[in-house]
Amino acid sequence: MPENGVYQVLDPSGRLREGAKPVLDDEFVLEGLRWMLLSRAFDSKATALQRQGRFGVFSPVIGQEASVVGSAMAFEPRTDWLVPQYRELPAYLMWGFPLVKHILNLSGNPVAGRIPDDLKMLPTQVSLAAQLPHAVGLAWGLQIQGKEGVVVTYFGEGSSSEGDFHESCNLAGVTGAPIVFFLQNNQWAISTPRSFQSAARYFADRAAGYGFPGRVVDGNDLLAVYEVTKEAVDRARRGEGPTLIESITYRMSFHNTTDNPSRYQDPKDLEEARARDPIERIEAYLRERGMWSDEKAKEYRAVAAQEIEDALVEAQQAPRPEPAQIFENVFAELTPRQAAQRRELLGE
Amino acid sequence: MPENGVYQVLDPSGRLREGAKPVLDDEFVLEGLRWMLLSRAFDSKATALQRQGRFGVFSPVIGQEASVVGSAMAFEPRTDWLVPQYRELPAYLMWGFPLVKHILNLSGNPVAGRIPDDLKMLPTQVSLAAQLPHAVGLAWGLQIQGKEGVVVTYFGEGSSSEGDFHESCNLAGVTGAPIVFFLQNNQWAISTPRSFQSAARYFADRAAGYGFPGRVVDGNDLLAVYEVTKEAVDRARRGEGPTLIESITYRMSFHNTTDNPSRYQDPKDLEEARARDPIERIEAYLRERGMWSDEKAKEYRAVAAQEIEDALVEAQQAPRPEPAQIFENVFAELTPRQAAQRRELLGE
Amino acid sequence: MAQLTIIEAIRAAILHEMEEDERVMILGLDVGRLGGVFRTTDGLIEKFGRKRVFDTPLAEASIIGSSIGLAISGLIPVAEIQFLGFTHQAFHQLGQQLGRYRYRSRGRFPLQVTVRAPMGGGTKTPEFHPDAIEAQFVQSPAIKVVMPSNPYDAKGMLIEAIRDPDPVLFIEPERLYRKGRAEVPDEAYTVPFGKARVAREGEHITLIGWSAAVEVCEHAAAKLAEEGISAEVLDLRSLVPLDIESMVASVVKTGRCVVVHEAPLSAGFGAEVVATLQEEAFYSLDAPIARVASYDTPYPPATMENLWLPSSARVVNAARKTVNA
Amino acid sequence: MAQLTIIEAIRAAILHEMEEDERVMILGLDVGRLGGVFRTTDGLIEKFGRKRVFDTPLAEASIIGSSIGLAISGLIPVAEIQFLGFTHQAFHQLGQQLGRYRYRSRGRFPLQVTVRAPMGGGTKTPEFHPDAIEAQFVQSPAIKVVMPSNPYDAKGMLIEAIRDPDPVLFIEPERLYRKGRAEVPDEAYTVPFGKARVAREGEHITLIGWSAAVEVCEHAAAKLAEEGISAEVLDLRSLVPLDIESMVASVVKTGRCVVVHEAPLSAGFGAEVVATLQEEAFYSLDAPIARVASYDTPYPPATMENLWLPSSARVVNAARKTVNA
Ligand SMILES: Cc1ncc(C[n+]2csc(CCOP(=O)(O)OP(=O)(O)O)c2C)c(N)n1
Ligand SMILES: Cc1ncc(C[n+]2csc(CCOP(=O)(O)OP(=O)(O)O)c2C)c(N)n1
Ligand SMILES: [Mg+2]
Ligand SMILES: [Mg+2]
Repeated sequence: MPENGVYQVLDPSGRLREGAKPVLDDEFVLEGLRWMLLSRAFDSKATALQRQGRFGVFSPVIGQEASVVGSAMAFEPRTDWLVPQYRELPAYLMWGFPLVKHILNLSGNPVAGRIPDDLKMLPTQVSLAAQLPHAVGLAWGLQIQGKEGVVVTYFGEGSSSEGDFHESCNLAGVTGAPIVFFLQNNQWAISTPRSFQSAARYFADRAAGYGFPGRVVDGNDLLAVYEVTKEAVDRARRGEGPTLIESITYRMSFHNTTDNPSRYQDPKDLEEARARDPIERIEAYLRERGMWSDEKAKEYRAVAAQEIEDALVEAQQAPRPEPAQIFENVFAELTPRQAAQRRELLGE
Repeated sequence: MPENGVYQVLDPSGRLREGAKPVLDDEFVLEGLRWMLLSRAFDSKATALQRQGRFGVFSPVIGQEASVVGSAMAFEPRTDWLVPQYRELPAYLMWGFPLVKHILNLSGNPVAGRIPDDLKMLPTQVSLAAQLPHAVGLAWGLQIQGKEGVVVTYFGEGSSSEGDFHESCNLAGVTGAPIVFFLQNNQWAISTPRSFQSAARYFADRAAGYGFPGRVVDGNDLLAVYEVTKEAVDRARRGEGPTLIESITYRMSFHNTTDNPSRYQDPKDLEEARARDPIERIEAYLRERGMWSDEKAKEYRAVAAQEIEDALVEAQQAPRPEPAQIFENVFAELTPRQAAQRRELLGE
Repeated sequence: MAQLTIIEAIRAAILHEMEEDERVMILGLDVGRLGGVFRTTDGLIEKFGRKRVFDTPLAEASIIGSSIGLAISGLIPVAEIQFLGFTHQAFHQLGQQLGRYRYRSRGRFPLQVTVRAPMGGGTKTPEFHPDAIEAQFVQSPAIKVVMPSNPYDAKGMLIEAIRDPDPVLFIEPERLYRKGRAEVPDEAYTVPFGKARVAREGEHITLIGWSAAVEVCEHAAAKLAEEGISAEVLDLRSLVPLDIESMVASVVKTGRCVVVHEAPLSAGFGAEVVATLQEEAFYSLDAPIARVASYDTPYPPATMENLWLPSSARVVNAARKTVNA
Repeated sequence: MAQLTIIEAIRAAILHEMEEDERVMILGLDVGRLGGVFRTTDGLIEKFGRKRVFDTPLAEASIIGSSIGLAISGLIPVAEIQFLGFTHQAFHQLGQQLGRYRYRSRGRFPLQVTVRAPMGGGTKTPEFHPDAIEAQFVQSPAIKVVMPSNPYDAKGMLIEAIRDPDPVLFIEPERLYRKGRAEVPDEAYTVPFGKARVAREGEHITLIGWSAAVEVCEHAAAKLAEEGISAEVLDLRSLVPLDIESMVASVVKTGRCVVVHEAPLSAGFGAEVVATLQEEAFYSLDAPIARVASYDTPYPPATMENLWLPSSARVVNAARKTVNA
C-alpha cells in the first residue's frame, strides 16, 4: 500500500517509515489502541449474539479500526460534530455514546437507544450518502452563527458514487464550511469491488473539482490517519474550509450479518488484508517502544470484554419497547387521524 | 481569457496565437460561421416573435455560437448521437433537425416537431442534467453491441452541480463508454454566477475523479473548440473512453425570454463579454485570410434571414395540434381508464 | 391592511419572520439578486445579506439536505425549490430524511424547516415544472403538506409554517401568484393547519378543492348558482393534517360532493378525500362522490394544457350529474 | 412443472428471456457474483458475463437513467433497485424521465425497460428499505406498476414486463420471496397486465389486496370462513393498468369490501380503490368500504413492525364490522 500519494507513518510491520516522526505521544496511542481492541471485541461478541437471534443485522468494523479511531482522535467531541454512516462504532463511543445504547439499538430497542441530549452526534444513516448534505448544512450553520466546531462525516467508497456526495462536496466548497469528509475505502460495497465502483485513481482526486484539498492515507496506519485528519481539522478550525480524506483500508469481515463474502471474494485478497491488520501493526509499534507486551495485550482485552459484558447486562434492564412508541416523535403533536390510529392500536 | 490551461487558437481579435496551426481548412471554417450566423439571426427573430406572443419561452444561444458549432463540427451525425440540454440550436440543425420543426416546438406544436426517425438525436431536456445518464447509457449500449458511434451531451455549468452529473460521469468512467461530456460554462445559471456555482478552479478538474481526461477550452474560439472536441471524439472512437470538456464562454443575452438580467448582471461584465464576441472573432480571422468581406457578411446574413423566413412560412402550414393528441404516445396502448378519459375529452 | 397578491403576501410573511427572528434564513436557486424567478424573495438579500439569503448551487437534494443540517445547527431554514416538479431530484431528502428525522432520532432532532415551491399548470411552463404531485408527499407520513389558495392564507399559513416545530411543505399556487389582490393585514398573524375553509356556503352539493383548484370550484359554484344549484366550496388548505371533520360536516349537510384537483386522477389526493368521506359519511351520501382531475397522461404540450387541467365546465357537469343522480 | 419459490420463479423468468433474446441485459447493485442480495440473479453472470449482467456503481438514479439510454441504443434493460425505498434516490429518472420518454419524444423513443425492486416489511430490514410507496408511482401516469403475490404470477408477469414495449415497474413481495413454493411451468408464459386474480371465491364480502397483502387477506378469509363469513379475495396484481371491471364485479356481487395494503393509510393506493368502487358500484354497496393499512407514521423500529403492518386480525375485525354494518 505504500504508494505514491498515500500517506503512511508506519510500514505494515509497524516500523516507522524512514524520516517519519510520529506526532502522537505514546499514551494517546495506547488510548487509541484501547478503542480499537474494544471495537474488535465487540464485533466478535455481537456476531455471536446476532447468530443467536438476540441482535439485528449489523456491520462490523473489523479491519477498519485504525481508520475510524485514528480519525476520530483528531476531533474534540465537546465542540465537534460526528455525522456517521453505520460502520464507525468506536467513533460513536469516543464521542461519548454509551455502548449500552448501541446494544439497545442493535437489539431492536432504538427508543432507549436515543442519542443523549448533550452529545454532538447524529443518528447512523442507512440511506447511503444521505447524511452528507446534513453534515454540510450543520457545518455551514455553525459557520453562519459563528459557533465553534468542526463536522466530520464518514461514508464508504460505495456511497461516494451517489449524487448526494457530489452535491454535498460542491456546496461545502462554495460555503467554505468547516467539515471533514472522511471516505473509508474498504474495497467493497457489499459484493461490488472498488474497481467496479469508480475508474478514478483515488477517490480523493475528486476534491479538486470542488475547490478544496483531497488527501489519501493508509487507513490501516493509526498514526498516519490521525495526522492527516488532524491537519484537515486544523484547517477547518482556522476557517479554511473542507477537506476530503480517502482512507484506504480493507473490510476484513462480511458486509453485514446477512452477507456471505465467499460468494464473491478471492480468499487470497482477504489473506493479504489480514497481513496488514491495523491492530497488529500498532501493537508492534508500541511493543517496539516498550509500551506493549503480551500481558498488556491480555489485560486490555480483558477490560474490553468486561466493558461489553457490563453493557450487555445493563441493556437487559432497559425498559422494553412499548406499542405506543410507534406514535411517538412523529410530529410535536399527532394529527387527529394519527391520534385516532393510536387509539385503535392501543385498543382505547 | 488566455489563461493557464485554457486552450486557445485565436486571440480575442481573431489573430492566430503564436505557434498555433489551425487544423481546419477555410471552407470548413466558413461552414461553421454560416451556422453561427444562422443561429444568431434566429435568436433575434425568435425574440421578436416571442414578444408578439407567437413563440413560447426560449433560451437564446447568443454568445455561445462558437462553443456549440465548434464542438458539433467534430462529430459525424450519421453515426454519432446528440443528447442536448436546451441551448444548442445550431447543433440540432447540424444534426439535420429541420428548423421548421424547431419553430413548431417553440410555437407549441411539439407533435409536429417530433424528431425524424433517421436522426440520431434525443429531445431537448429541461430537467437539468437528467439527460446525462441517458447519454451514458446510450454510449454504453453502443459499446456493448459493438455499434459504431460516439455520443455527445451538452449541459450548463449550473447543471453540473446536480447529482446526475456525478453519477453519470462515474458510470461513464467505469464502463469506458464512448462519450464526450460538453459543459458550457457560460458564467450564469439564470441569475446565479459561476462563482456561486462551485469553488472548483475549473469544472473540468472534476474529470480526474472519474478516471478520464478533462480539458478546458476558450469557448468563444471556434477553432480551439473544434480541435479539443475532435481530440475527445477520436479518443472515444478509438475505444479509449470519455472526456469532459469545459468550454468557457459567456451568455450574452437573457437566460430565457422571461428573464431580466439587469436585475443581477453588472453591465461592465456584459460589455467585456461583447468584446469577445465569437462571431466577430472568426470573421476577423477569415477576413485576415482573405476569405471574408463586407459583401460576404451581407450575403451570408441575407441567406440566413431567408432560411428563417422560409421555415416560418412552412411552419404556418403544419397541422394544428388536436385534443386527441393528449392521449397519443402515453403507452403503446391506452389503459381502459385512459381510454375512457379520452372518450370523455373528445365527447365520444 | 393592504391589497396584496399572493406573491406579495408570501414576501411579507418571510420578511416579517426574518426581521423577528434572526435564525430564519432562506436558501434556494436565484433567491438573491434576482429575488427568485417569481420575485417572492425580492429585496431580501439587500436587507439581510448573503448569509441569510443564499443562492445555492443548482442541486435540489442538497438544498433540502443541507436545510436539515442548518436546522440542527440552530437555524430556521426556509428553502425554496424553484418548481415543485423538481422536488423529485430531492425526493430521498424530503420524505425519508426531512420528514422522518424527529422519528428516527427518537425526538432528539426535530426539524423546524419550511420548504416552499410553486405548483400547477395553466401558465405554459415547460414539462415537469407544473407537476401536481402533492399526493406523493402525503404518502410520506411525517411531513406537513399545506397549500394556500389566496393571499390572506398565504401569509398566515407561511408564518405558521416557519414557526411550526416540524417540517412543512408549503405549496404555492403558481397560476394565482399575481391573479387578483385581497386584503392582508400588515401585522403578523397565523392561520392554523388542519382547518379547512368554507370559501362559499351552499346547500345542495359540496365542491372540495385545494390550491388553484379552489378558484375552479368557485367559478363552477357561481355557474351552478345560475341554474339554481347551491354549491358549498370547501378549501382544504392543508392535506396533512387533514380536516376530516369539516369535510364530513359539509357533506353530511349537502349529501353530495365533487372533488377537484390538478393532479392526474389515479392515486391523486382526491382519492383520499373520497375514501375518507365514504368511510365517515357513507349514510349521508345521496349520490356517488365524483372526482374532476387532470387526465392520466403526462403533462401535455402547453397549447393543450387547458384541455387537460380540470376546468370549471367539467366541474359544473360533474356537479349537475351528481345532483341529478 | 416444478415447485418454485418466488425468488426462483423470478430467476427463471430472467434466465429465459436472456436466453431467448440477446438484447436483454440486467444491471444493478450486486447483481453479478453475489447474485443480488436476494439471489434473484444467482448464476447469471457466470452464464452471460459482465456485459449482460452488470454490477453498477452505487447510484440508483444512474441505474434508471442509463437504462433509458441503453434502451434507446437497442438493448432491453432489466434494472434492479436493491430495495424499493431507494427508488427515491432515482425518482426524477423514474416517473419523469423513464415514464414519459415515449410521450415527450412524441413516440420516437418508446422505452422497453423493466425496473425490479423488492418491497415491504415483516423481515426486520432497516428503515427506508421496506417502504411501500407504490401509490407514488401510480401518480406518474405513464409507467406500468405491477405487483405479483405468488410464484406463478411472478414468472409470468416478469416475462410480460420484459416483453412489454413500455416501462414497467415490477415490485416484488420481499416477505414472500422464499415463503412457500408453488407449481410453475418450466416453459415461458405470460400473465397479462390489467387482470386481477380471484384468489378465493366468496359471497359476503370482498377483500382486495396486492403484493404481500394478498396473503394477509387469504389468512383473514380463512378465519372469517370459520365464523361463517364467506370472503372473496381479489389480488389486483397490477395497479396500472387497473382492472376496474373485476373489482366492480366482485363488489357488486358481495356488496361489501375491505381494502388492505402495507403502505400507510393516507393517500395509499387503497384510497384509489375505494374511490373507484364508490364511483362505479355506489348503488351496490351495503356498507362503507373499509381500509386496513399501516398507520400514518414512518416505518417503526423492527421489533414493532408487526404491530404496524396490517395484520389478518385487523382485516378480520374490519370485515366483521363491515358485514354487520
Ligand atoms: C441509497 C442506498 N442504496 C443502497 C443501499 C443498500 N446497501 C447497504 S450497504 C451498501 C454498500 C455500502 O458500501 P460502502 O458505501 O462502500 O460502505 P461499506 O459498507 O463498505 O462500509 C448497500 C449497497 C442503501 N442502504 N442505501
Ligand atoms: C432540475 C432542475 N432544476 C431547476 C430548473 C430551473 N432552471 C431552468 S434553467 C436553469 C439554469 C441552468 O443553468 P446552466 O445549467 O448553467 O445552463 P444555461 O441556462 O446557462 O445554459 C434553472 C435553474 C430546471 N429546469 N431543472
Ligand atoms: Mg466500502
Ligand atoms: Mg450556465
